[in-house]
This record gives sequence, structure tokens and C-alpha cells, in this order.
Amino acid sequence: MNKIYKDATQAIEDIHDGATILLGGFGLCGIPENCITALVSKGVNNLTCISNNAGVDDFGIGLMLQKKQVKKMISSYVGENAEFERQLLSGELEVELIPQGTLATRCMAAGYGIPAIYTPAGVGTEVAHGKEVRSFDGKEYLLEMAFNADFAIVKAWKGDTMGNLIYKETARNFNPLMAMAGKITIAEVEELVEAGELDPNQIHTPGIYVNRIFEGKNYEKRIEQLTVRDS
Amino acid sequence: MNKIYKDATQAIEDIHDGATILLGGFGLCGIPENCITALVSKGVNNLTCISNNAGVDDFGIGLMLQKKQVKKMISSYVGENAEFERQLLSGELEVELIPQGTLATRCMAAGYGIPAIYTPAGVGTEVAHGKEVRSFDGKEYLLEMAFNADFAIVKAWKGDTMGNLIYKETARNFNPLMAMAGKITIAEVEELVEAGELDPNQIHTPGIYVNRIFEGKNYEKRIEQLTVRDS
Amino acid sequence: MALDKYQIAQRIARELKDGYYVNLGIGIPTLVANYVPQGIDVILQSENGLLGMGPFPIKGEEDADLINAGKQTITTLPGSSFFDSAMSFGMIRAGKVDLTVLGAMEVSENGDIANWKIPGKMVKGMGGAMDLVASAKNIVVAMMHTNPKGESKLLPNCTLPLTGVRCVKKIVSDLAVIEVTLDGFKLLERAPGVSVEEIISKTAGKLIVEGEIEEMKF
Amino acid sequence: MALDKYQIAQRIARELKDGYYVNLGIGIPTLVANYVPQGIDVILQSENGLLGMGPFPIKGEEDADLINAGKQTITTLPGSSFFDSAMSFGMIRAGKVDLTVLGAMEVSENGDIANWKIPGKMVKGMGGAMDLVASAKNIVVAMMHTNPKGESKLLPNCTLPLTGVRCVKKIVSDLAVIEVTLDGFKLLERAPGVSVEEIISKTAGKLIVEGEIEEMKF
Repeated sequence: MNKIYKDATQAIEDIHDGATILLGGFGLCGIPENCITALVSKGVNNLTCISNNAGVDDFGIGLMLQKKQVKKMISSYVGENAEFERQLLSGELEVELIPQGTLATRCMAAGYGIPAIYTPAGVGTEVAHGKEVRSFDGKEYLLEMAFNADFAIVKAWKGDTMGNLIYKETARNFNPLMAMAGKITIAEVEELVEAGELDPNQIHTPGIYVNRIFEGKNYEKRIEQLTVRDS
Repeated sequence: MNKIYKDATQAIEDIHDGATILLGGFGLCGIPENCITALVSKGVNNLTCISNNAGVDDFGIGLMLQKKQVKKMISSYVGENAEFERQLLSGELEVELIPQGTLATRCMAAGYGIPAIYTPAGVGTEVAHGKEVRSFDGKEYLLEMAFNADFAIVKAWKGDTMGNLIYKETARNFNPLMAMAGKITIAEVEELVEAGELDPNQIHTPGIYVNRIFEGKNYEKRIEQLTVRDS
Repeated sequence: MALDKYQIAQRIARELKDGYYVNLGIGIPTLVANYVPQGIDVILQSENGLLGMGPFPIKGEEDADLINAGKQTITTLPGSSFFDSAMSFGMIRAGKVDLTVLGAMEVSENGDIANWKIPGKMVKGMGGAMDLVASAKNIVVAMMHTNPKGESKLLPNCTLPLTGVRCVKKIVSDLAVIEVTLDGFKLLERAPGVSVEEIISKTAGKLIVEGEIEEMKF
Repeated sequence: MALDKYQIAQRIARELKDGYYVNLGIGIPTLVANYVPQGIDVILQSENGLLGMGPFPIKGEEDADLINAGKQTITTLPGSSFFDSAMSFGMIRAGKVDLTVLGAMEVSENGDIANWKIPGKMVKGMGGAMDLVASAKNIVVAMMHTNPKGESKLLPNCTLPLTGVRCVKKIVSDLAVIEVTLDGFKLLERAPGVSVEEIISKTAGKLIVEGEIEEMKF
């Protein structure tokens, strides 16, 4: 059994034009920087990207948007990205906006073999258009489908050779959920260790969900909103 | 804010006759020993207990069965308990058997504000009687409802004064799921520490789900099937 | 005098109770954290996966892996916990968050809220707002009573795409504290020096005024 | 000679492939772990919340918090992970477990399985069996071909309450290896010294026999 890949280029080699890809991260926090760079270099096109945000103009998924590699973006929040807005308004980019909790739970559902979930988010709004509304205990819910994605690309703090992953702080966000949801899951980690070096009680994503793993390089970890206090 | 209770007796004081209680543990592993003892002492009756197993004759939920405190047992596996079998066959005890994954996921659904889930477990069997069957992508699923329980009683390895919990090894099992699912959640822990002593990256149950916490005493941690090798 | 944004936050902070788990939206709601009454512990939830949000980091100690839902660098407090986004919205949907404070572009007299989209002008997305308003038991809106043109933002019906329906419980605006009742907006308090008449004139939706309306004190 | 339970386990172990995640039921299936072919890594899943189950502990080193789904004390291996029961059945339902081996009281020619209840006699519950059979892509049943009275347990239709429908892919009994096809049972291999005629006579369900049936070698 070998899940270890040399680098991002090798790990994403078979991602094809038209693929549907889940990408972990919240804003620029916990995004798979190495894989995004490799996807840009590879020049794969017509992608459907599912990610909470769309990056900023010159970082994260924004890099793929600049190269017009993305056909459709499925996100919950897409502000702070001028090129994104331009493509959206010009009709070059298809966009589906869905509530953040729905996005997260549709990933989890896929990873848990649950075909669809009921959520109250979006009832009575345009998000509900065309969806089944059902009442349980007097409250209304929408039926939302589990994602069905070709690839999931996630970023973890530490990983081991069996594919077990541990995330750091709020860089966890969507990563463990998307890791469970891809038909093929690719994990890039800041530190790749031997099996047995991670405490089995503290694994966030068990290796069964991870098909490929590699140690990433040169993480920039850009901060989107630097807020500090003096003392 | 104070979630800290002195002991099991104080923590379960308001559990009333007829209450529905979720109890963590798998077999005798990770069961809330202190609270079970306190429930037996208190002599509360007509309980509906939801727990993966029903203990053994003289340990775990078996102790409550001996005192005939349980009106209805909802479990996935109830073997290895003679008194249980007697009460079941004599009609003294109502029993609802449900698939283990369904039990786990119905707890999680409650804790995640999801009113119902679809699962393939039990399709075409007597478990499906009276339930909605629905097809997604050509596969059939049953609609199963989230639990609605008055109390959840769980056992953790470590906990802090904010109610954060960490479980050890396979004693985790149903505990984090049930901790999320009770209207009131009571956690007994082997070691209660100050807030800040546990690594926030390693919390299994965030304190928001825990209403009461206390440090348990005299854990027996009985082993149901001792299996060893020589070298 | 109408309240400034700090006073709005300060007034909302009086809704806090000891032990509350609270989710604060971006903008004025974030400021509420600065006015937690003495002797009260509240725990801030950030929907990107944190309970126990602390203040901004000291300069130089910022950590790119530790941000809030507004993408600002933050810190943790003793007793914090991290979790994934599914659990985060799980606890929100399950009603474990006691108070949610968020901004609004419009609120209607039956409690509908619009705050995520202006057709043809602004499409940033709803983020977690739709989950929050659909789930929270207790939603307080922090907003200006009128838009820059002086038009009321408290309406009979929202004109913008909705974020959620019949969910807002209370509004703290620059002019008033208003409860959303089954019968419409109900005036509870007025800003210092702001007359009931002014509030009536700037509230387009049905406004119930009963008895003496007290002035807020700061 | 019919196979003994160790040989059944040994034959099933030949179904394992490198990198497989495997769930082994209680009884004969558990023994499969002892016959993993050399040069192959398989990872055992225990549905009570463990990936990477190791052998029984050395005497005196048993840990009450570390058991398998059969409630036996066990150990971990390098690369193990613990998780809760929802995630455990989540990975099962999502089809991440490559092979599931379990026992059966009856299997029908269309792949139905009964193994959890004998009305009026035995009510232990289904445990995780219903989830496993409803979800796994690849289910191998380890069973005796006949019951103690000599009656076939491979039937046209199950007579006992079902655990799952149309799910069993392969059966390894004491007499034969049988594939469950759309047309019924198909004989693949026979136990050493067991004749095709004996297998036919002890299989109540429709049995397809095509060409030469090879004898298993041990």
C-alpha cells in the first residue's frame, strides 16, 4: 500500500478537464496552496470547483480564476475578488451560492454515505427554488443532496504515511469534510511523518478517506485581514 | 457560568420517572458507571433508555434492568444478559432493536439539528416496517428520525470546567454522539481539569454540548471478553 | 441623538446573560464583544470552527491558521475548542447558540430579514447567515434605522432577496430598540433625545407603541 | 474432507488485496486476520471506532478502553486511528471499506442474508450487521453449508428475518466457494475431496455448475 506522492504535480496528474473538485479552506486559511499552484501550471480547464470561498485576485482559487480554468464555482461567500466579480457579471463564470452550513453538511453527507439531508437554511428564500420542502415537528426544511465530486483536495497540518490527517486551529474548517467527500482525495500536509508518530486518539481524518498524500512546500499562508492589538 | 457538579447523585438529581435517556458506551466500554449507580440508588422508574447495548446482568445498564427501572430499551445488540432476555420474553420490557449505524447517526442528527436522515441499513427487512423508503441514484434508503431525548449521560476520559471532553481509544464510541443529542447532557470524566489545560485542537466534544460535568470515582472498567496472547 | 455604532453594540450587549454562547456577525455585531457586562461570562462562537474566541492578537503574534468568520486574525481563550464547519453549523442548527447578532439591509414587520444580496449590484453570497437565521432561537439585528437616503429599513415587507423568514426577534437600531411580535414591530426603547414621533416617521412597517417609551441610558 | 473453520478463514484470506480496508465479523471471520498473505497490507476496521486493529494484547497489558466490536481486548498498530460510531458507520456506508466478511444463518440464491434473529428463540439484535450488508460493495459470507440437522443453509429464499437483501457477493462454506450471481449460486471451487454431487445435494437454492470445478489447495 502506497499513498505517498512526491509532490503536488504528481498528486494531481490525472485531474482532467471538466472535473468536479472540492477544495478545502475558509478564506485563505487552510487552503491547499501547493495543489492550486499545480492545477494552474497544468492548465486543466472547465473545472467545477466547490469551495467555501473563491480566494482573492492573486491567491488561492483566484489564481485559477485568472487563468479562466473554472467553469462553475459553488461557494457560500465570494466577496473580495474583483476578477471573480468581473467573470460573474460578464457571464463567463457560472456561480451557485449555497448556505455555508449546507455546503459543509453536504460534504459530510457524502463522506458518511447519506444521500441527502434536511436543513432549515434557506427555507423561504431563493435558495429553496426547485427544492423539496418538508415539515418535521412543525418546522420546515429543505432537502439538499450530498456532493458527488471526482476529487477532493485538502490541506492538513500533519499527516502520516497511512493518510491520517491532523489539522491546526481554524485551518480545519472544511478540510476534514471535503477529505471524506471526494471519490479520490488528495491531501497536502505541512509535515508528513511515519505511521505511528501521530496519536491515534487525535486523528481528525482517518486514512481510509485519503488516497494520496504529500508534504507540501513553501507555504505562504497569506493573512486576509490582519487585525492586531497593541498590548 | 458553572457546569461543575459535585458527583453523580447531584448531576442526575432531576432525572424523573418516565424520562428518555441516552447512555454512552459500547458493551461495557466507556459507560457512565457513576451515573448508572446513582440512577439505581435514586430508584427512578419507567425509563426509556437508548444505548447500544444493555450491559450484563450485574454491570452497566443491567443493574437498572435488575431493579426494573427500565420500561423500554432502544439498542442495537442486547445479547449476553439473562435478566434482559427474561424480561423481554415475559413482556415486562419493551425493546426496540435498530441497526448500530442508524443508532449512531440518529444521535448525530439530533446534535446537528438535522431532523431525519436517510440510511440504507434495514431496507427490505423488518426494520423498514412503517418507514418511508426512498430511492436516490437507484439505491433505496429508509428515513430515520433524529432522537429526541430528555437527557444524555456520557463518560469521557478528560474534561474541563467549560465542559470540553476528550475520550480515550474505543471508549469514545457513542459518547460524543450522545453528548450532542440530549436536551440536557451530563458528562462524567475520569479527570476534570481547569479550562485551558486541554489542547483546543484535540477536543472531541466542545463544551457547548455539555450542561453538567463531574469527576467520577472508583471506575471498575470491567472487561467483557478478556482476550490475550502469550508473547 | 441617534446612537453611534458603539452605542448600538453597547445596548445589544445588555441582552447577554451569564453562560451564553453567542455568534456575532461582521460589522457592528463584532463590537458587542467589547461591552460584555462585568461579572458575566459569554463564549463567542465563530462559525468557521471555534468556540471561545479571544481578542485580536498582540502585534507580531498573529497566526494565519487562527482567524474568525470575518477572516480577521484572532486568539483563543482558556477552554476554547476547534471543530470542523459541519459541527459548527451542527451546533447552530441544534439551537445550542443562545444569541445571534447580525446586521441587516432590511427587516420586515413579521421578522423576515434580507442581508445578502442586492440584485444586479452586489453578490457576495450568504456565507453562514442563512443557516444562522434559520436556526437560532434568539436573533438580534444591529442596523441603521434608515438607509443613506433616509428611507426606512424596517418595512412591511422586505424588497430585497430574503436571508430568512420570520426569524428576527429584536432590532437595535441607531434610533430604537424594537421587538418583533406577531402583530408587528413593537417599540421598547428610544435613543436618548430621539422622539417617539421620529421613530414612527422612520418606521415603514407597522409599529406598535404602547404606554411610556423609556429612553436608553448609557 | 470438509474445511474446518481455520481453512474457511484461510480461503477467505485469499480474497484480500494489498491496501484493503476490511471489516471482519465475529466468529470465523475474525480468524481471517491470521491468514493475511505475505507481502500484503490490510487494515482492519472495527465498527466500534477503530481503524488498524492489531492482535490481542500480551497478557497483563490488556486495556479496558481498547476493545473490538466483539468486545474482545485488542491492540492498535502504527497508523491506527480512533473515531466515534457515526464516523465508523459513515465510512462503511460511503463504501470506503473494501471487504466485509461475516457469518450467516441463511443466504438465498439472490444474495439475501439472515443472521440476526430466530423468532421466538433468539433476539440478540442486529448490531452493525444491517449497516454493513446494506453498504459494503464486497460482502463475503463465512458459513457452514448445512445446519446441524444436515439441512442446507443456501436456500431459494431465506426463511428467517432478513438482515439485508441482494447483498452477498460470495460464500465460503466448509464445502465450497460460491459466487452469488444474478442467475443464482455459482459453484467456483470445492473443498478437497468433496464432490460436486455432494455440494449440489446440500445446496437447496439454484446452483450453477459450469465446466470443471477446481479443488481448493491448502
